[in-house]
Amino acid sequence: MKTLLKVEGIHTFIGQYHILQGVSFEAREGEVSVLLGRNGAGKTTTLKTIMGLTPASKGTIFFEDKDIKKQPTYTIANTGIGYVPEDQGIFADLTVEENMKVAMRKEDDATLARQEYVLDLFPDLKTFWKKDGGHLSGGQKQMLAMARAFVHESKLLLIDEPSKGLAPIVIEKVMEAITEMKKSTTIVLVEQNFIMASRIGDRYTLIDDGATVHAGEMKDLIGNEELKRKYLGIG
Amino acid sequence: MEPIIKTENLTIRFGGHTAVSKVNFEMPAKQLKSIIGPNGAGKTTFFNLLSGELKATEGDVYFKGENITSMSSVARARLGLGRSFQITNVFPNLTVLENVRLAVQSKEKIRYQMYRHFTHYKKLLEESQRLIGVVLLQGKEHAIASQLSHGEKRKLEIAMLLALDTEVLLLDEPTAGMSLEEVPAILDVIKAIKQTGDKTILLIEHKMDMILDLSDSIMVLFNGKLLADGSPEEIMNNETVQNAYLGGLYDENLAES
Amino acid sequence: MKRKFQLNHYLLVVIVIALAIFPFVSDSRTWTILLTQIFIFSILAMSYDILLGYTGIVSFGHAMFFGMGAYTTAVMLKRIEPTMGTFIVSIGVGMLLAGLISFFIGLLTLRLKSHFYAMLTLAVSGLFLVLAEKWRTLTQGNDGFTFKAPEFFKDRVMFYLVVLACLVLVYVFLRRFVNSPFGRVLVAVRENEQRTSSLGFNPLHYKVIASVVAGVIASLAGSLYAVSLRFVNTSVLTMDITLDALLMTIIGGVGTLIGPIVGAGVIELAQYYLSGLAKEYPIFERWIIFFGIVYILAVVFFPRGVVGTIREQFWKRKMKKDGAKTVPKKEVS
Amino acid sequence: MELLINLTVNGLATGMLIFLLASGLTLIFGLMSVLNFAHGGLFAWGAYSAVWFYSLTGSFILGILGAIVTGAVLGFITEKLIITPVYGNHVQQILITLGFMLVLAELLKVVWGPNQIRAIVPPKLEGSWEFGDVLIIKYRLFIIIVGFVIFGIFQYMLQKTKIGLVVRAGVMNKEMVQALGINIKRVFLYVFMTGAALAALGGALFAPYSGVIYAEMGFEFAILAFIVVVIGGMGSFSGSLLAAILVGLAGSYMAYYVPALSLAVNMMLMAIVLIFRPQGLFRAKG
Amino acid sequence: ACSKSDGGEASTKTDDDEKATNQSNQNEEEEEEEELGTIKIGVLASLTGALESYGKQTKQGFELGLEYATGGTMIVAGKKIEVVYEDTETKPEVAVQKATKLLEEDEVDFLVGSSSSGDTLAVLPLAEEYEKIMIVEPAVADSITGSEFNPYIFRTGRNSSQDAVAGAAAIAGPGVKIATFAPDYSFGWDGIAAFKKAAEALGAEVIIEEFADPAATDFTSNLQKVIEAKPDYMFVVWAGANSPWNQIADLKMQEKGIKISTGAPDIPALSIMEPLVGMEGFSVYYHTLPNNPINDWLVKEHKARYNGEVPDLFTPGGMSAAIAIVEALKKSDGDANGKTLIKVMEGMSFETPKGKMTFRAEDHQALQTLYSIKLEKQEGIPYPVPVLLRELSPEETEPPIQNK
Ligand SMILES: Nc1ncnc2c1ncn2[C@@H]1O[C@H](COP(=O)(O)OP(=O)(O)OP(=O)(O)O)[C@@H](O)[C@H]1O
Ligand SMILES: Nc1ncnc2c1ncn2[C@@H]1O[C@H](COP(=O)(O)OP(=O)(O)OP(=O)(O)O)[C@@H](O)[C@H]1O
Ligand SMILES: [Mg+2]
Ligand SMILES: [Mg+2]
Repeated sequence: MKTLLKVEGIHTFIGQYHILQGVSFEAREGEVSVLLGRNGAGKTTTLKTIMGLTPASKGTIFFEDKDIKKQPTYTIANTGIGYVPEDQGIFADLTVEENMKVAMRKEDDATLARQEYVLDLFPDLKTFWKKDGGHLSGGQKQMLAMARAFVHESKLLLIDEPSKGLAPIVIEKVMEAITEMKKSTTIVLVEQNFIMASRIGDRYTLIDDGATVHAGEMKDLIGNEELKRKYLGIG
Repeated sequence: MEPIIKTENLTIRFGGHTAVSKVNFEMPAKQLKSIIGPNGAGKTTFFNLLSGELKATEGDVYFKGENITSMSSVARARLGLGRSFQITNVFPNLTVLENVRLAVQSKEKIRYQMYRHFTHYKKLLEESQRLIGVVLLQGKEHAIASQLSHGEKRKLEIAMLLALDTEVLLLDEPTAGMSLEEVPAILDVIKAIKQTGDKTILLIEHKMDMILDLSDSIMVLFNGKLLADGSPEEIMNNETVQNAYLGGLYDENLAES
Repeated sequence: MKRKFQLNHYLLVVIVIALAIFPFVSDSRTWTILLTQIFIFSILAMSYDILLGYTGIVSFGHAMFFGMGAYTTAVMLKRIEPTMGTFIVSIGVGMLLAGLISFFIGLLTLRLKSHFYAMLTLAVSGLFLVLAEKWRTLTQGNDGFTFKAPEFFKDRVMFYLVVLACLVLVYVFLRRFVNSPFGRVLVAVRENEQRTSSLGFNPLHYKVIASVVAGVIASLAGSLYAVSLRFVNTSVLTMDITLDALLMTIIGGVGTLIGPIVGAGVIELAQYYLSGLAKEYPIFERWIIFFGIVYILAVVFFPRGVVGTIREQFWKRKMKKDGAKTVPKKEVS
Repeated sequence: MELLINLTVNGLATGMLIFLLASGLTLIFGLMSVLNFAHGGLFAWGAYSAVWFYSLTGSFILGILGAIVTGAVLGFITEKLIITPVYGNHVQQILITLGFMLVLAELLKVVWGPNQIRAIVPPKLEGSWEFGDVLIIKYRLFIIIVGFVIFGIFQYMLQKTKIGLVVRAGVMNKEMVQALGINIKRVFLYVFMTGAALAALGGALFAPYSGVIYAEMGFEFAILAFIVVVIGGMGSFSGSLLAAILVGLAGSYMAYYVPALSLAVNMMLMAIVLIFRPQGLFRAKG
Repeated sequence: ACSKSDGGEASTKTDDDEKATNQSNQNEEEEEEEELGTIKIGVLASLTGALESYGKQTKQGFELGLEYATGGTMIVAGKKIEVVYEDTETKPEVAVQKATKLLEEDEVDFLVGSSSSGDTLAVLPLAEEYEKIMIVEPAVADSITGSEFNPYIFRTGRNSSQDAVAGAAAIAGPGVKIATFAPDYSFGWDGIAAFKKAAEALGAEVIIEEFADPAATDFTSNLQKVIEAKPDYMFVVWAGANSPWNQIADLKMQEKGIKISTGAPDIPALSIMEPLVGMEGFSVYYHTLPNNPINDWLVKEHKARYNGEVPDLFTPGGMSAAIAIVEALKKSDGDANGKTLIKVMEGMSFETPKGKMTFRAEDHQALQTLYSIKLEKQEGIPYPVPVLLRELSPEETEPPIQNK
């Protein structure tokens, strides 16, 4: 299968801190790649670096054979990469509707139809359509953040801990949605919920102390008790 | 025994939307009760009503028999209701140590002391250091809070609550976003507190394994209403809970743990 | 960390001593006056920093407390008699007045959020300005009036020393204040008010007390200012004074106490030298342009204020030297 | 009755004028949350360039257009040089824009000299109509009309496009907006330029109204503009309009009925509004 | 920059050359000094900010005045005159700072200034403290020679009351009904109070007094009230750039039979009084009003020096201050001692571009000629020109003594 995103040996500084010190992984078309690792390992920073929010100082990031390392964030987004940040990034003073509106690049029928589809996924949002984003419950915010990213058909979606704060039944729905979307969209997922990660992930990358320490197919990891114990504390 | 917290007809409306609706609930002292319910059920809002962050539209809150409905959050915190926040809520430009130290200072009731140098309070520092260790944040004392990773912030949040050392702890999804390997450590912390036997804990969580592991009882909120309050078994067997909250995932979830 | 503070301490003591003997070695009265001026504005700016830097309150009405001090002292020295006694009492009365008024204004208005509070203080101080303008029997409006300073201050060196002493006292007091447990809570209020209250601290109390302290000290600065000029008019109540305090604080570095002092020095000296240059070189005729550029450059080169930025650099260098771990390792038990 | 009409019309005109002065700030301060103390400078530059272009070309319209262009160009320079490094930091904004304000005001003197300059009303708008005791000053009517037109245009733009939303979202979370594919820097630049152009337009229309322009005029009216934006409710054009008219009418009535307090009227109005409606009259939506 | 000029002195023959000659000039001067002794004068003026043009007028006038009074030698009674100019920035604290610098560092014998009343009042006590004569020019506040007076203060500028008396003299008469309009602060109140007294003394009746916020954008409400009162005249006291003239015209007050009267300002401000052409009022100075050789000299020299510009409102004031100093020194025979000079200057008369001035012994206010004028449009002049109706003699405009 074709490689859609190829991250190689990236180093990222935030201020004077050397946060990423050699993260490499690739995401293949139509697959779900999961980034795993402890708190503070650098998973979020990896996603941010891909989005151009914390630009890498070294290494390469190829998306569809184009080097996007030096591109500004909005260009990266416009080449077809969607992003669900870990802190949800909800515009607190804008209503749910307005939050969606900001995210929509155009308001043609196709987009509106897709919005309907997304809202069916998270019916709560429809109920609170005119409510301020800041007044949503934690889980509702998480839903809104995903809905915003899903409203366009992206080539690649970067999703940072989608299951956090969601009720079990909603997690299930999200998993279904991701599985559904996989057909057309490649997904990079950061997830602490191993059950979820193992169920929908195709391959994994283990990050520790800002560097890739292991990568492979998810089914291998599920069986590899040693790795799980060493880096994930489970098994 | 007199319940330590009691609510009567507790209700709050935001515009036309009733987020918490006529909740009558009793919290027995020195127990751990979990609150579950779908997203937007009103769990956090209920906490906000207990801790005084929000004012009830109707109904009353009692703490040890005293009506505290009209008390400010400050007064309630001083009375012994401490809470952690679902959305991380720390002092962003202060260091981890300073964040915790402020909480310890409040516990020690050093509130209006204006002349002594703060570093004179060695005790405070030591206590803060200890708590930072408890939540596995050692080595990060001098990191600025806003520069922590998400999971680290969650831990800081817990450390601050622990520092307050209040009689009642209201924990709002303490482990959301915390890494797998560290959840057990935090669970242990909660368990340890529970075992000392002098604290009352209210816990909001969506992680069922954790809830079942810890809770003496579980209450379920649904659309702002109290749907059920009972032992873990009762709740897990409740059909509404299963259909509308747990879905299918929970079986495997249980099987895994 | 301790060592650094101590070093700072020695340095400060040396500077203060140098300043104290300055008028006896140099007989430049211009400098004495300029420095007196700088000291007075340092006091004002420090008081402003308690609000802006430590408590995170932007006030556009600080001039009202400055003006209160200035008028109280001026009126009392003129109406009663120009003696040291009156002077000292007038300072006390001014501070009391400023304290009371800042207390009430604070209580009424500090619940408001940022700009709204700022604009409300602007309104209230605007009303005080109108009051001073209209209450001519007392203030003589914008023409103002002159008065005699106490005999003791005839020699400006004495006044210089008294102002310097006030500066040192205020500095020491405020340093204690901001480093006290109370002061740490102020910072917490600045950072996250709601969280402060859920820790059991009442933010309103802290904000009101901070604004009372700031008001009282601004009033002291005002009293000294009036005596330094032996004249007062409504200019002491104008927005310009507030802006001066604000600018000095920001240039020097908010959230530091040395900052406002440095800021006062930078602004007064820049003004002094630039306007001096205007006499010598025609291109400096429009020296105000260069003065404006000083502000702009200050932001560019000292984004956190002179003192704030230097401190930051110092820490960075220190971190590098100590070879601080880039990504701190976590030990997992 | 005639008296009341006169007072009201004049108050309304003054209010509209204040609205025009404040409209640019509604964008820059209200919407973009930039504490732009150099706003008065932009406003004075607008006034000067309008008078200059008018005297050069003999066309009032060209004068106004010249001012708008000057404002936009100055806005471009200001945003790039002065504002870009300090977005999101109010403290730095105060310092740098105050510095820039001094530069702008002083540069006016370099270009046009330190003396006040006369600004004339174009002949077509000169004079007044009298209906009995009711006196309508033509230029004031013109101001009222322009005010409503500007209000209409911007209200429409903010309602019908998502620019307003994007800007507000950008202020709350710049990174997220970019991650949604929006070049927020450019949006900010354009909105700032528009705000500056509006400020210049305000200045240009103000000049003939008062008949005189001078380098310090910016300082005086910038504060008034801030007051209007705050009591109107940050970022709301309807709010600014209402607040400006309120200020205008209050000034007009007070000066007639309670002259002793007319000096304090703006401050009292602001204090009253903020005490009873701390968030301002309107809350910005769209 | 230092090193550059070191090297440049010999090689380049431009600026540096000039500097070098300047320097040698200075050396000569210093030598002369030793022989002659010097008189130093410090001039305080607003050289930046809103009052900049006033400050510059004073400065230019003062320079010309010294030249005229010393016949270009800059020497009086055997002493060389040196002048230091300082910018007060229209801030009292800067004024005090600069004044102290002048007194302490430059050791000036006289202070002159300043453009704003606030600055001047702040400096007054210093004159007394250092026992140096201060010539106040052109600050107008009555209190300078009134409640805040001290014996070292002499004022060549006219004060508010003189303006008011002149204003009254221009329009008041038995049975005339007058409305007044002024800014709502000391300057306006003082002016109107003095005017009222003078006007009533002349038999007129002040029927309404309106005060307006000087920073307001709209004065129509106040003017409306005046219109309703139906006076014969509206006497306006005004200062500052934001002016009511346009609105007075807009409200057609003159067409309604209300004649406007006010003091004519400086030329830049005159240009915005276009709507008031035809109004009768008074003037402190306009270059065509006085008729005497000093003024002729002033106009000629000023034009020659400042590319054709004529002297403006406060230029003769600056000149008068210079002449007063030179005259006083002549009389004291070069003695610059404050106490001596007080005696010499009290009651002293001297010729100025505005004719003879006399320092009144009681309050040291210079009594002077003011002018009753009418604004006329004149061919080729881009602003309304004050045309002389009649001179108001120093006696006629004598203000009350207020320092008792
Ligand atoms: N702005 C910043 N300044 C300094 N250090 C930072 C900053 N942001 C993150 N870090 C540090 O970088 C490291 C990696 O952070 P990151 O957020 O990528 O971790 P993560 O793997 O996403 O963790 P989590 O599971 O807790 O979300 C952490 O140690 C964090 O403290
Ligand atoms: N300040 C507010 N204004 C308006 N509506 C609010 C406000 N706070 C909460 N709500 C609404 O009240 C409902 C309950 O919210 P709450 O945060 O209590 O949910 P929750 O049970 O904690 O959900 P989650 O599990 O997602 O955190 C939600 O529908 C939310 O949108
Ligand atoms: Mg993360
Ligand atoms: Mg919640």
